[in-house]
Amino acid sequence: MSYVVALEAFHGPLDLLLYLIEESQLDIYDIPIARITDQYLAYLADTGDWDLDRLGDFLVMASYLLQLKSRMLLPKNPLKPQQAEESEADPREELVQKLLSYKRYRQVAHYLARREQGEVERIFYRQADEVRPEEELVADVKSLVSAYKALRDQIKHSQHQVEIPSGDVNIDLKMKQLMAMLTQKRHRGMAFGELLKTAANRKELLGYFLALLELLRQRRVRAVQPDHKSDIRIYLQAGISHVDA
Amino acid sequence: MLMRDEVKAAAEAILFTRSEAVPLEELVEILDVGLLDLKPIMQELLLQYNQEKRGIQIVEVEGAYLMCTRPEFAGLLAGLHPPLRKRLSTAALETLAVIAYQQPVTRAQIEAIRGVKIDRIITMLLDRNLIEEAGHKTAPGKPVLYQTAPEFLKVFGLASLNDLPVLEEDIPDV
Amino acid sequence: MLMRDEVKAAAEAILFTRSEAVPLEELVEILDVGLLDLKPIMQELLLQYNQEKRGIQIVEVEGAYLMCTRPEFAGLLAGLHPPLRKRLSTAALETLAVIAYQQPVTRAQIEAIRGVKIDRIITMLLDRNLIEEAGHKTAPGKPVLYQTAPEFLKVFGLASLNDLPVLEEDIPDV
Repeated sequence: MSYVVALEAFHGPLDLLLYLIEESQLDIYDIPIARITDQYLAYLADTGDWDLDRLGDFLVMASYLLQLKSRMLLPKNPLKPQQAEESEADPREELVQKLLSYKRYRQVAHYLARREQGEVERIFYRQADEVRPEEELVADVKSLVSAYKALRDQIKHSQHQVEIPSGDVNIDLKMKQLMAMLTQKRHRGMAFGELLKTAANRKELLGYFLALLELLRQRRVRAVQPDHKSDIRIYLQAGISHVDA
Repeated sequence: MLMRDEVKAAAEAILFTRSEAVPLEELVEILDVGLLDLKPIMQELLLQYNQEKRGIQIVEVEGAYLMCTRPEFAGLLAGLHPPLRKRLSTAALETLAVIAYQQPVTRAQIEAIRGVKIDRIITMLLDRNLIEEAGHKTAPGKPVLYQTAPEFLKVFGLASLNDLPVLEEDIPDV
Repeated sequence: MLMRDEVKAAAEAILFTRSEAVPLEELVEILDVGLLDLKPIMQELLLQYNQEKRGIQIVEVEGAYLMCTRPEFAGLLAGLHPPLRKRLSTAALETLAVIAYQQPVTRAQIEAIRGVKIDRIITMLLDRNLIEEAGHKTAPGKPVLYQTAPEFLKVFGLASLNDLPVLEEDIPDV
């Protein structure tokens, strides 16, 4: 490699992999996995301070490559002839398909960019902003008053809570409490916001949150958000109640 | 360099995409033609649009050109765009509630009650004429005070602020 | 009841004000004429627009009519637009590309193809009205499905989704 391009320049692990393959003029259908994995890891190692969210995506691919590399190194098992057909399948096949598919969409993205900028023949719609219908605000006093009352109660609540309890919040206990609440609500479920209000302080809030995550992981409850603006609702997973929990 | 017919077609395309009056000088620059060449071409385009009975027209206003619908279709078109009904977000509603009951109030006071920054919500409420500035508080930094505006009464269907329900207790001081 | 010429002019005015494709049925309703009467009138209007070398055209897309500029002026008009809006990032374009071709599609499906998390990009695309929700997938967790919104067509200058190149073939000149 004559020079190194910063990792920030890549839009994801597949973008980086394609770059490495194209840079070395490799055949996408016959990728030298060991070599590519080393190069890929070299790029990651070179990364300084970086957005953890984004780095995570690259790390997932790194572990996948390492796994692939080890599978390529393992000798085929001669004792199980009935599995011969299966073991003959190239472990790289899935990666190749992923790369080809991503490459296609990356091409579309370039094409869309060129359309956006008028480099490809395109039409223009009228910028008819002024005929866009006016927005009419709908509101009522009832919702205003209840918003105010909710705020007031919240503040009274927090003001009375001057004593900060020490010691750890018991997550198991919080899980039990959550299950009890949800069992009581049955199929109606519970709004996530409602749950947060139940907590008396930040520590308890955190306890509830961790308990909820654990319950979700154990699939004892499920969380549903109909669209990105509405509140998340928590439901008991069908067939599970507090009793058998 | 564009041909005469192409210049006319291009000018038509520009007037179409822009929903505002486009000055002749701007067309000269975009189309890269001389002012004296463009003027008669625009006259021709105007004639073409305005001699026949059509749905759209091009009008000349103070040296600028505007493509728009003919006034006789105003009634027909007005019915096509009923106003969108939009609900206020919970965050906006809470902020308005504090302003309505505690007015005049500073941004810092509202933020202390709601526990979040509200710069963007204040801007939005000002933009929608739901609140207005009501002078400055005599405190360090002289922060701006906010109060509800007449539009607030309209949207909530109130005859006056006195029509807001009386609450037994206010939000305690934070 | 409008005269034939008036119907044509009114249809022209409607297509002009609406910056999207307007279905024939909707025109029938707005103009209060029979479908069989309107169809030949629209054909006449289309001919009038499309036989001469003009700057704007009317295209018929799946039984709807769209008034838009002619493609040959793309370069000229593109220069007028950039200051008005922010260009989309490559990450946003890649996400849009997947949604455009796979719609309706869940976030997880897009993430599987692109190999990265895309929460923030989805929010941005929703905020800019480039995509919209299209119900829920009947799968565990009922994930939200996304599809392109009408604004997507406008930004990329497509009369309809059919104008996107076929994915199996080579994307022209990349």
